Amino acid sequence: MLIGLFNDWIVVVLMMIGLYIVIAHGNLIKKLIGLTIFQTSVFIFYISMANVDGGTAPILADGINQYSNPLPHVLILTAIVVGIATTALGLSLVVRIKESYNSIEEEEIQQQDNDEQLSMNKAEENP
Amino acid sequence: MITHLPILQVIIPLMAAPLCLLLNRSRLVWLFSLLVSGLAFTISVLLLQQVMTSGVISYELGGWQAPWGIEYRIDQLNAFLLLIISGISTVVLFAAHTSIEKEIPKDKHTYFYILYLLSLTGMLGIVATGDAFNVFVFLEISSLSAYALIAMGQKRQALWASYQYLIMGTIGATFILIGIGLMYQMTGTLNMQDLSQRLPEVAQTRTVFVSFAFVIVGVCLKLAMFPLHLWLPNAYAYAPSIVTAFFAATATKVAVYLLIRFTFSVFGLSFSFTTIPLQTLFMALGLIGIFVASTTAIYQSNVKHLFAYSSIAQIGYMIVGFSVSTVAGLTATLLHMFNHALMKGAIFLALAAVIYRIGNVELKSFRGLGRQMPLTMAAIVIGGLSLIGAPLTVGFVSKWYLLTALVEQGWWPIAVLILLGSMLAVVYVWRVIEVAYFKEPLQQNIKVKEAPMSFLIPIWTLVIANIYFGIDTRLSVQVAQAAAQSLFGVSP
Amino acid sequence: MIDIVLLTLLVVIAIAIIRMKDLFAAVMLAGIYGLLSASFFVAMDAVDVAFTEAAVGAGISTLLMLVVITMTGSKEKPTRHKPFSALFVVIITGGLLIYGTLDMPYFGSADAPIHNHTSPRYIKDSMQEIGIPNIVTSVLASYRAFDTFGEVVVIFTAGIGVLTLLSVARSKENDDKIEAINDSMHQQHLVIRIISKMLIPFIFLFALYVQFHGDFGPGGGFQAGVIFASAIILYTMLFGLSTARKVINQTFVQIIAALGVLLYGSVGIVSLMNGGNFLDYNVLSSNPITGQHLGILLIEWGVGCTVASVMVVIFFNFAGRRAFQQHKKKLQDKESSAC
Amino acid sequence: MDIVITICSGFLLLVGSFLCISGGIGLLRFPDFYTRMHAVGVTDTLGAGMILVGLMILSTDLLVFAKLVMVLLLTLLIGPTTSHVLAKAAFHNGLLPKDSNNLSQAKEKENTSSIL
Amino acid sequence: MLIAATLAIFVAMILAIIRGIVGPTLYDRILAVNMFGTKTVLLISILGFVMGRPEFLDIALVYALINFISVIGVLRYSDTNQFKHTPKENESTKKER
Repeated sequence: MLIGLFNDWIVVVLMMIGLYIVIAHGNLIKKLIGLTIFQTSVFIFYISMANVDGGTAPILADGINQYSNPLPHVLILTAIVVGIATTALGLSLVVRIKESYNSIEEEEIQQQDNDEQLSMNKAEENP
Repeated sequence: MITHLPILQVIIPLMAAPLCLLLNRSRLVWLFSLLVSGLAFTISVLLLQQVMTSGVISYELGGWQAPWGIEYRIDQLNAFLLLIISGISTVVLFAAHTSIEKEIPKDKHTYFYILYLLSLTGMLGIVATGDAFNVFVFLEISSLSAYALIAMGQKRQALWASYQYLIMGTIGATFILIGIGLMYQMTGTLNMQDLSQRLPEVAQTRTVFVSFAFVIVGVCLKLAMFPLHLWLPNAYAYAPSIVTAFFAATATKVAVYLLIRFTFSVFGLSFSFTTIPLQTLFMALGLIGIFVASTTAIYQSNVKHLFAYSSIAQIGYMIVGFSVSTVAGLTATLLHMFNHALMKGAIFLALAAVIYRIGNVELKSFRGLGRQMPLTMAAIVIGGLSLIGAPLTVGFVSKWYLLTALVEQGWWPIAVLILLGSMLAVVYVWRVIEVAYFKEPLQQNIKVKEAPMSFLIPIWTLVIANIYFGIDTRLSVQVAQAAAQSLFGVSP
Repeated sequence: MIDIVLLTLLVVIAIAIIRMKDLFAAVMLAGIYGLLSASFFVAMDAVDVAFTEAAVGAGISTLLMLVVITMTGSKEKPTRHKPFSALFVVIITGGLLIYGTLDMPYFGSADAPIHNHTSPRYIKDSMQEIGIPNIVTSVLASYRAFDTFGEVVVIFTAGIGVLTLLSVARSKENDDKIEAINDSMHQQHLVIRIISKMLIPFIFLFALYVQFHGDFGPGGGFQAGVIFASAIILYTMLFGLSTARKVINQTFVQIIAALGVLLYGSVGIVSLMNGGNFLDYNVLSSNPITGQHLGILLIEWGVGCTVASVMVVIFFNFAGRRAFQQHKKKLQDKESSAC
Repeated sequence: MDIVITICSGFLLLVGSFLCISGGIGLLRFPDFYTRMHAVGVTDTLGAGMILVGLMILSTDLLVFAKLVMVLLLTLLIGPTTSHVLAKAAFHNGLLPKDSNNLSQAKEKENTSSIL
Repeated sequence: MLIAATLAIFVAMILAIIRGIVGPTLYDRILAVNMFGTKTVLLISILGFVMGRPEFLDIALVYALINFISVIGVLRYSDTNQFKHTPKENESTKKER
């Protein structure tokens, strides 16, 4: 069992490291890096389930009759594209956030939003 | 062509999106996307008719048989949702041209319509497909376009809301991906129909249990179900108002659909509700969601925020209906999806009209609007009554069905709690009405006129639908019941 | 064995990324992470995936992050909020996943259900049904062609999203300024410019090779598109954005992106017209195999066009935003010094 | 003939591996950036070349051989270029080579060795 | 012999990773990444032979290219980063040195 599932466990650890970075870090770019790690680990998980002992790459050739499962490869090709699309969009959001808040730290942004809300409420109270 | 309707439903808006980029004239693009959305609506009506008369439609993409290729599978539930999404999209799009004029810079108009169409495509694709991985792909299309659309809002908070949504949404989607992967690992298939046949064999394994958990948590993140709802209020409040109207009326419905599809069709009723204590958990979360969100809504000073929280509460009702897990309960949920789309569509469109005239939707600027924008405000009032569940509106119908479903099971206390939750809705709707009708108008708003026709027509279309389906319930109830029965495997 | 070593290295790098306060370093480690996971994919026989992951994970996304970091500053604030609740969530999720792995088929076992239900048909029959040796391409472009269509649309959506967020109206003066900087940098980058000039035509050639060779080996439209775009990106980095924009008109690139999606979709529409289902290539020609070949060729072109142009659009917009910010900053500095 | 091929490629691979490891050690143990770069720059190009030539000898297919040649050419072209640019950029940005009797050097040595 | 070479490359990779993590300057890291990239190219080439299907060398080619491009990118942007005056970056490299 140890050998048979060891890979999966490491992959789980990788995923959780990614998730941890996303949740625990306040820096917006760091969060995106964490997201990338999280997603990449899921890709690793898919690819390792496609593996067959003694198989080779799923490209037909003479004299080979054991191939790895091609379907997860296809799925992950799609998922990689989705990942880069998300990263690109997230990064462009970060650029815009930096422009308008002049910060890329979650707490500072939240702080600024709260301050704004407070000052608005105050203005409401004494017009 | 009639046999190709399921795929045309999705690819018409899909192909229209890049075409918009080639057209590149704001007005032209608007007319074009309105046309496309209308076409999608027509197709969905035809599909619903077809499904109601002749049963499930299966369409094999690429001509490959189901577990090997991707299959589109339209049953009553899908057709019903396709109808809701494309219908709301068309109505909302009608007002889009006027609304975005003030909210989005001119050079971004084309992009707005492209993203709107892509988002529509994504939702339609999620609903129409019968393949688990295809769900993920289209989920990402709709989410990515949603992030960009939300970020188009005027205030800088829109960017921050969009970023938070991006993080939460991506985590949700990745969870779904993990869940699908585990399912695939245990069964070797991605087709939902095939999955539902092969999963019971391995239902006792821990892997399937975990895959179920991951899919459900992922969907609930997208759904903004109570403890995972934090991204929603800001995303809705700061998005351009047209986008809010569209998403509030459709996006969460799609997520509810996914929840229903995965629990009922893929994992099967016996697994979802007997092996796992989903029922109690969801019932509790739904109820807490109703109370927490409604109470928070009462304390909001921004009307968009207020109704965004109200959306979370309404999701709670859907979840409660869902967790009753009887035909009646599910019928109530489906009905509420339809009805909620109508009322939230009307309310948020009316708010879009207010923004068009006044520039913001702070509660204090609503003073006296009841006299200056009578038709718009009347729409909000009727929408609000519908939210509360007053008779003669659609809200009453779905609450009624929900209550009967609960009583049928003998769950009186929950029925009482639901009624109490509706009382909270009375409070927050009343706050808006009070300010709008019983306060003197603000100095700077004294010259505000009624919203233009391009708003009033779609708003009142939805309002009239609100009342019509509140009185004549045959159509909606019949379809919802048929869908619920088909999910429970009861032949009508 | 190789896989375990690679996975362990991945864990080491991931932990290092957590602890890294310098974002530059974190991004570079993320690049290494991409390269390593791509090596892992090769070791797991997923050559196509490795190809893509190398180009995307180690190439494009690292570059984009770098550009962004130059705009946002590269220090992470040390405050780390709620590490315990995060740890809690992570441990719960991870524990659940590990619990789930206990019943999973063992790594590499050939009698796992995934190897016995759908995939045997892909492996056994794809040669007769589609007629190309690369099974991944057959599945990608024919059996599950609609997923790939979705993927193209996703990337198109991202392109449009980045455009909405970052595109700026360009001013002539702005361009001139950048050009001046450019000339001054010519001296500095002499060697690398010459080497790159030598390389770029070969990269284009290689991209075309990957595009057409996708049926027989690893590769295909997506990979080719990324390589093609990376050549343009290389050119842009060395010769400046405005020079690159002169060579490659941005509107034109956008139109190519739209056309790629349309090309893919129209292949489907044509098969509808010919009486098949959407994306059924068998009806494209009198001979099903020829039809499949034609269909796959066309859609791979569609994918390649869209991916290449969207990547270029994304990079141009990031770099353009950066130039725009610099320009604005300079104007501000000037104003303040005038005061 | 076979044995000659095996021995030749084996020898080349072995030397290449040795160079790789020594480059790695150099990267780790040398005191400052420029010396590290020296270690890496020299061994990387030569070691990679050796290994690739060793593989070329092993290859039976002409296409494989051609691709290996391409990879080799690319490494030969790219390796020195990046080293050059890197050094230039570092120097340009004010990173100075370390004096041999600098105090901080000993300190850093300690650091790296403690990690080892 | 192939196995020995693979092992050697792994060792070199590990050393490069350590340097990449330790730093201390930006350029050390770039150097480590660059070396890591070269080692990956070699690893892929050798893996092809180890697994008995050496025809997939295209991947190695792509790795070499991508490695080059990303190193250029790093240099280009780290360079202009200084040029563009971000005092933070400057300070940090100096301090660490």
